[in-house]
Amino acid sequence: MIENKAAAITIKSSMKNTIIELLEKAINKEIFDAVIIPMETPAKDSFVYVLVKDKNLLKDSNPLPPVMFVQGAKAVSSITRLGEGNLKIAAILRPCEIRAAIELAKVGQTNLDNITLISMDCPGVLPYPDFLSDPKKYKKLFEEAVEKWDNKLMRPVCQICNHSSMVSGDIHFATLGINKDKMYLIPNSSKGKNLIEKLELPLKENIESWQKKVKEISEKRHGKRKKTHKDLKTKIGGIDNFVDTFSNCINCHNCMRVCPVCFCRLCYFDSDKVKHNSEDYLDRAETKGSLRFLPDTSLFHIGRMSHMSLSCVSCGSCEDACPMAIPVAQVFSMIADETQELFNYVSGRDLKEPIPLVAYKEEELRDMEDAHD
Amino acid sequence: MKKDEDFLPKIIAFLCNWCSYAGADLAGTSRLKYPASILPIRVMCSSRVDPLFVLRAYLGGADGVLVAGCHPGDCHYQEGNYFTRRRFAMLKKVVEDVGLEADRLRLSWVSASEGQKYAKVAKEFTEKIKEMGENSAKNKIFL
Amino acid sequence: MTKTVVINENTHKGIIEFFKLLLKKEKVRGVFSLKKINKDGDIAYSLITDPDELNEAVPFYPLMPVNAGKLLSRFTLKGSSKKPVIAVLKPCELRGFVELLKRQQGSLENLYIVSFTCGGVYPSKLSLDGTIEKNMNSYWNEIKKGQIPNDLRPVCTSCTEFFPYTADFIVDLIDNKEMDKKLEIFLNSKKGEELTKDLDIKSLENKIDQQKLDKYLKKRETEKEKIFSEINKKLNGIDGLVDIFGRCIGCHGCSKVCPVCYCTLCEFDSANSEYEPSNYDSELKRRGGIRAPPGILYYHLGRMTHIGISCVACGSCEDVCPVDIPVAVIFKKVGESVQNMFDYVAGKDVEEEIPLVTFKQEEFVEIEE
Amino acid sequence: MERKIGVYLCECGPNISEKVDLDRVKKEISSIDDVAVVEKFKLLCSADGKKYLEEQIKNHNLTHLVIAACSPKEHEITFMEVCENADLNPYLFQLANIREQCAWITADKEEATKKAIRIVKAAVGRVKYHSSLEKKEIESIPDVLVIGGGIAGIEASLQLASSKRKVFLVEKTSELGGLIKNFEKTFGDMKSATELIDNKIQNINTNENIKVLTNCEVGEVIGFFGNFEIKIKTTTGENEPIEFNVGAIVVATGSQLFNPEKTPQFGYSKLDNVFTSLEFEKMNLTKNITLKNGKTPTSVAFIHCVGREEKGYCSGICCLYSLKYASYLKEKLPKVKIINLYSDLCIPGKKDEKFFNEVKSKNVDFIRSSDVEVEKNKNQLKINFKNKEGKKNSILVDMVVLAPAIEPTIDAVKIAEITGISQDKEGFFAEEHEKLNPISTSTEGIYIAGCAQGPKNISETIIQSEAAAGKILSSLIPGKKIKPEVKTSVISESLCIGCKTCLTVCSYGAITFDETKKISVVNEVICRGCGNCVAACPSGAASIKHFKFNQIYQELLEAVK
Repeated sequence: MIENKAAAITIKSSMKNTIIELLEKAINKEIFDAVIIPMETPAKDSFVYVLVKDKNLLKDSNPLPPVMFVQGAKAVSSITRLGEGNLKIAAILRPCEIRAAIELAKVGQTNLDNITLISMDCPGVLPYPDFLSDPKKYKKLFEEAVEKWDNKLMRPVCQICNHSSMVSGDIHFATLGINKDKMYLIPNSSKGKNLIEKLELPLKENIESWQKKVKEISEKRHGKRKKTHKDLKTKIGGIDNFVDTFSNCINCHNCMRVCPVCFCRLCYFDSDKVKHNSEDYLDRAETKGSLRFLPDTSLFHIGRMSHMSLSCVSCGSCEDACPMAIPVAQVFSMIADETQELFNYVSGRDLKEPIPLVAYKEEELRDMEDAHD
Repeated sequence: MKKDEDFLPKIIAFLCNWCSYAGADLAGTSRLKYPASILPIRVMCSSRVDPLFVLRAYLGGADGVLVAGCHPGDCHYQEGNYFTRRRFAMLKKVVEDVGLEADRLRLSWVSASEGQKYAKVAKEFTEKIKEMGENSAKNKIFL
Repeated sequence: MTKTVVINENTHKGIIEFFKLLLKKEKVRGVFSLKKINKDGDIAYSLITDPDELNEAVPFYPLMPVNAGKLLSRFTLKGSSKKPVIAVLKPCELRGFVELLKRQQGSLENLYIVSFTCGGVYPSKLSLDGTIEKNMNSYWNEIKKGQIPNDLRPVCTSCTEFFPYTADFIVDLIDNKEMDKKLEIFLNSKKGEELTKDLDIKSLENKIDQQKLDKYLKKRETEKEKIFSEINKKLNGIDGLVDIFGRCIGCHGCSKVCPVCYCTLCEFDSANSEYEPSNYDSELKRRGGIRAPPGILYYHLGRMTHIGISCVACGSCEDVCPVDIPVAVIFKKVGESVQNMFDYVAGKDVEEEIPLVTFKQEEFVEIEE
Repeated sequence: MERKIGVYLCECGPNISEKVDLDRVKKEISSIDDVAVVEKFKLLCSADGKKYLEEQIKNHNLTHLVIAACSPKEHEITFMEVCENADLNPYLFQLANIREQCAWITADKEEATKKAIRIVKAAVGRVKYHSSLEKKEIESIPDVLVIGGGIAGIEASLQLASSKRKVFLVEKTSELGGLIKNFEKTFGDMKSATELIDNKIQNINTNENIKVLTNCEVGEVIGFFGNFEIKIKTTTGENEPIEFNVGAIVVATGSQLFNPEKTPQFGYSKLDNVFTSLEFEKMNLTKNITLKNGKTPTSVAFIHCVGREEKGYCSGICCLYSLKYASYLKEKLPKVKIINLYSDLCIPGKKDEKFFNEVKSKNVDFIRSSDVEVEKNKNQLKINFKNKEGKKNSILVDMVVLAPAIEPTIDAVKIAEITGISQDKEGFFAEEHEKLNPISTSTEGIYIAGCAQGPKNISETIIQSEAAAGKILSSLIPGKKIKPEVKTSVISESLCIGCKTCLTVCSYGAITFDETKKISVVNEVICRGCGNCVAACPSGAASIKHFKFNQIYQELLEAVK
C-alpha cells in the first residue's frame, strides 16, 4: 500500500452498478481502452470473463459473480501472454485471481504493463456444482450471503481464506468496515494512484476502520485455516489415507487444467515421461498382486504439488473442476501454506518477490541439513 | 440480420495455386466482372486447407467460405483434392449437425482454364450469401 | 455356431473362475478388469496378477471411471508384454481401443479381449454417494429382463452399438435369463479358441441369440430418437450453441478423457490457438467485447472435425465435464452422422481404414456445386 | 528484431491505378504497426522499378517486403530476385494480387479500392510471419537404372548412356529383347522385328557405358531423385547382391497376356488347336504353322478382344497384330481361309488404315460378333457366335488364335512396392498426370516407359522411352546440383505422436516412420510441399514452410476483418 488514504465513492443503486459506472467513466476519459470483467452467459447459467470495450456491453457485466468459472489470471494470461498490446486494460479480479496473475507474470505468462489490476473485498464464491444445480436460486442465495457477509455457503477454501481482501494489485474497492452507502477506492500502486487522480477523486478518506475489519476477518480465518489444515493432515496422513483421498481420481487432470498457476504447454504428467511399456506395468502389478490402472495417481498429485504449490493461491478452481468431488483445493491449500512458509513467501504478494525456487539465500534452511561435523 | 441490397458479404476463398488461383487470374485477364466480396487466399494445394481454417473463418465472422481446387483426377499433387473433398464433406456435416448454416461453406473445382466458371461461382455464391444475410457469428462475444 | 465355454456358476463368479484358471495354467500373466480397490469399495481399473486379488474384481460392473480403451493404449503403447494379458472391456471401450490401434497407439500383441453385450453404465458421479451400489440388484434384474435400467448415462440408454464385434471372448448379458445359473463364453476369434484349447473346461457349440439382441436394439433406437430430438431442439444456430457451450470453463477435460483423442499436445492447447494482442484489438473493434480465453465454440466444433469420425459415444467426455454440458450426446449425434457418410462405424473393424486417410474417386460428387 | 515492412503499390500503368484509388490504399496501410514505408510506383516490374525497389530495400533497411501488383503467377519470381539482389531473403516477401483478382474484375472503383485495402492488409498480416528460407542444393549422380530389358528399356538405355552417364540395365531373364524377340515382323510396315531388336541389342552390348545385368532383379531402392541407392539380386539367388547408386530410374518392365483360362468359353487349354497370339507368334517364328496333328490348317479364326470385358479396357494393339498374323498366313499358306471375329475394330493412326485395307483385300473375312464360344466338332473347332444383328451363327475352323488383353506383368506389384511408385486400378504403373506428366510417377526421378504404363505398340513404346530419357537428360545433368523444393513439410519431433496419418495421405512417399522414436519424419528432398499432411495432422505436429499455420491464419484474420 502506498498510503493510508482512500477515495470515497457513494453507492447509488448497488455496489455492482457503482463499479461499472466508475469503469465507464474511466473509459470515457480514455484512461482505459477496455475492461476484463465477468459477464453472465446468455443462457444465464454461468459467467465468463470478457474483454469489453463497448459501454453498452459493460452494463451487463457483473464484477462480483457468485462463482469462479475461470480463474481470472487465466483470462489475463490469454490476453497478454504474447505481449502487452496497445490496449490499456482494467482487470476486475478477486484477490486470489490477482495473486495468480502476479505469479504468472513472474514466469512470463502474463504481461501486466498495460493492465491495471482492480480487486475488491471478496466474500468468496459458491461451489460451482451447487450453483449449476439451480443457478437462479443460488444467485439469490449468493446476494443474500454477500449482504450479510456470511460465507457458510461458500466453497470450503473460501471459508478459510485469509487473503480475501487487498493483497496486491493496483487498486482496491473496499466495502468492509465502511458505511453501507459508501465504498473506498484504495490505491496500491502508482498505477492505482494515477487512476484516482485521472478520475479526479479526492484521496482523503481514512482507511483505519477498513483495515481493522480486514485484519479481524483475516485473523479469524487464519485460525480456522490452521485448524482445518490440521484436521485434514490427520485425515490424509500416511500413504494409505493419502491414496484413499484420491481413490476416485479418474486422471482427467481437470485440476491441473484449470489451475491458474499450472502454465505448462504440455504437463509433465501427460508427457512421454510417464508412459511405460507393458512389461514394466506387469512387473509392478506382480509386486503387489494388482496394480491400479492408470497407476501413479499419487505421483501426479504429489508431483503437481512440488511443481506449483509455491505459487498456489488457494483459489479453489481445482476442486470446482473435479468431476469426482475430491477435496483437491483443501489439500493443496494446506500443502501450499506449508511450502510457502518455508521461504516466508506468499504467492502473488509482490511481483518483485522471486518464486523461491529460482532464488536462494546462503544462510537458510539449515535445519533441513544433516549436521556437519 | 442485414439483407439489404448494399450488403457486400465477406467471402474467404482458399484457392489452390495450380488450378483455381490460375482460373481466378484468368477471370481477371479476361476482364470478367464479379463481386468484390471474394477475398482470395492462395495455398499450394486445396488439401492444405485444414477444416479448422474454414471453421475459424466461419466463427470469425466470414459470411462465406469457398474452397476451390483442381478437378478430381487433375490435382497437381495427384490426389490431394480427394482428401480435401472428404474433409470438406465431413466439416459441412458437422456444421450442419450442430445447427449452423452449412450453406455458407462451398467447395468448387475450378481449373486453370475456367475463368468463366470462377466468375460464375463467385457471383452465384455471393448471391446465395446475400440471400442468407450476414453471418450472425460476427457480433457474438461469447464464442 | 460358435465354440462356447460353459461354467456352471453365475456370470460374475464364472468369469472370475475363468480368469483364475487362465492364471493358474499360466495362459495369461495378468487380468485387466474393474476391481474394488479399497475397503470403501471404490472401483477402478486394475491390472491383476494374483489370483486372490481376482476375488475383488468386478468385470461387468456398470461403471466406466475411464474409457479402458485409452488405458489399454497406454498399457501397450511403449511395447507389448511378452506374455499374454486378458482384458475385460465394454464394447465402446473396445471400439475406442480399435480406433487407437488404427492410429498406431497400441497393440493387440499378447492381448486377449473379453467383452459383453453391454447394458450401459451409470454416470461416475453416482458412484460417490453409493447410488450405483444401491442400484445393483435392480440394474441386473432389468438387464436380465432385456429392459433399459433408469439413470444410466444418456449415451448408454441410447447406445445401439452394444455388441463387441472384435472381442476374442463374448459374454452375452443382455436379456440373459440364465445369468444366475451359468456363464457362457463365446469364442469369437481364432485367438480366443487357441487360448482355451487345452484348458480343462466344458465347451459346446452354441450361438448368440441375434433376434433377442435385435429386439433390444429396437428399444435403444427408440431411446436414441428421443434423445436426439431433444438435443436437436437446442442445436439452434449460433445462439443455440452459445447457450449449450457458453458455460464451458475451457478445462478441456473432455478431450483429456476422450478415448480417441490421442495427440501429445492438443491443437487447441497449442500456440496455434492463442490470440495475439492485435487479434483482441480487432475482435474488440468488431464485436465490442470478446470472451477471454476465447474460442469455446472453435474448440468444441474443431474437436468434432478432428475426432467425430472416430467417436465411439462412450460418454466419458460428458461424465468428466464439471459444468454438465451434454457434450457426449452432441458428439454421439455428430459422430454418427459423420460416420454414416462413409458407411463407417468407429472401431467395428481393425482392418477398416479411417475414412479421412483414404478416398474414393467417385464420391461426394454432389458436394461440389 | 524490429520489423520494418516496406509496402509498394504498383500502378501497373493504368491497369491498377485507373481502377483502384492507390492513394487511399497508401493512407490506410501507412497506419499499420511495423509498416515503415508505403509508396506507389508506375511499373515495378520494369527495369526502373526493380532498381527502385532494390534501393528502397537497402535505404530503409527493410526486413519484410510487400508488393501490391499483379498475380504471383506473373511476377513473384521477378520480385524474389529483386529481394535477393538487395540482400533480403526472398521468402520475406509477399505479393498481393490487386490486379487480376481485384482491379480487373471489379466494376466499381470504390469497391475495388476497399477490396485492394483488405488484400494488402492481409498480405502485410501474413508477411510479418514469414521466415527466411534457404535454397538447398544437393549433389546428384547422373547414372540411371533401367528396369526391364525389352524394347522400352533398351531404347531408354541407348538414349541415356554417354561418357558422363552410366546406365545399369537390369533384366530378369537370361537375355535382352523382351516380347519382341518372338516376333517375325512388326505390324503396319511388315518389316523384320528380329532385325530391329537384334540391332538394338548389339548396340547395347557394344556400348561400354551400359552395364547389362541379366538374370537380375531389383531388390531395394532407397533414396530420392539425384541419389537412389540400389540393390540388385540375381534371380538364381546365388551371387551376392550388387549395389550401386543412381540419380534416376526408368521402369520398363513391360506387360504380359491376360490368361484366357479365365474365359473358359474360348476353350483355351482344354481344346487342341486353340492358341494365344504369343504362342502363334512363336510358332510362326520357330517352325511352320501346323495343327497339333502336324497337318497344315485350312482355316484359321482370330478371336479378338479376349478378356477385354474382364479387364475393362481395350488393349489397342490386338486388331493390328491379328492383321499381321493374317499376313503371315497368306504369305505362307496362301489358300488358308481366315476369319476375324471382332467386337470393335481398333485401327488408329495415320498409316494403319492402309495396312488394314491391304490385308482385307487378301480375302480375309471380318465378322462383327458377340457371345463367341469355341467347342470341339470332330476334328475341327466349332465357333458359335451372334452376328451383328444378334442372330446365332457358327463356323467350323481348324485353328483358333486368341488375342488376349495386355495386362501388367505379375512383378508389377513387387516393383511398385520396392520403388514406391503407385499402380493404377488396372495394375499398370500410374503416371503422375495423364496429360501434364505422362512419363513421371509419383516419385520424382522415377519414370515409366512402354507397356508397364499401359498397352502400347512398338512405336509408342519407343516414343515414351525417348521421352523418359529426355526428362532425365534435361533434369539430371552431370556436374549440376539438384534444387529440391524449398517449401516443404516439417514434422515436430516433440509434438508428433506417431499415428501415421500424414504418412498415409502423402502421395509421394516423402514421409517415413522412425521406428525407434515412433514418429513420422519428412524427407525434404522428396516432399513437394502440397501441405496435405499438415491439414491431416490432428496435433499440429506437421507444418509446411511458407504456408505455416500463422502465415495463412494472419492472412485469414485480416481478410475476415
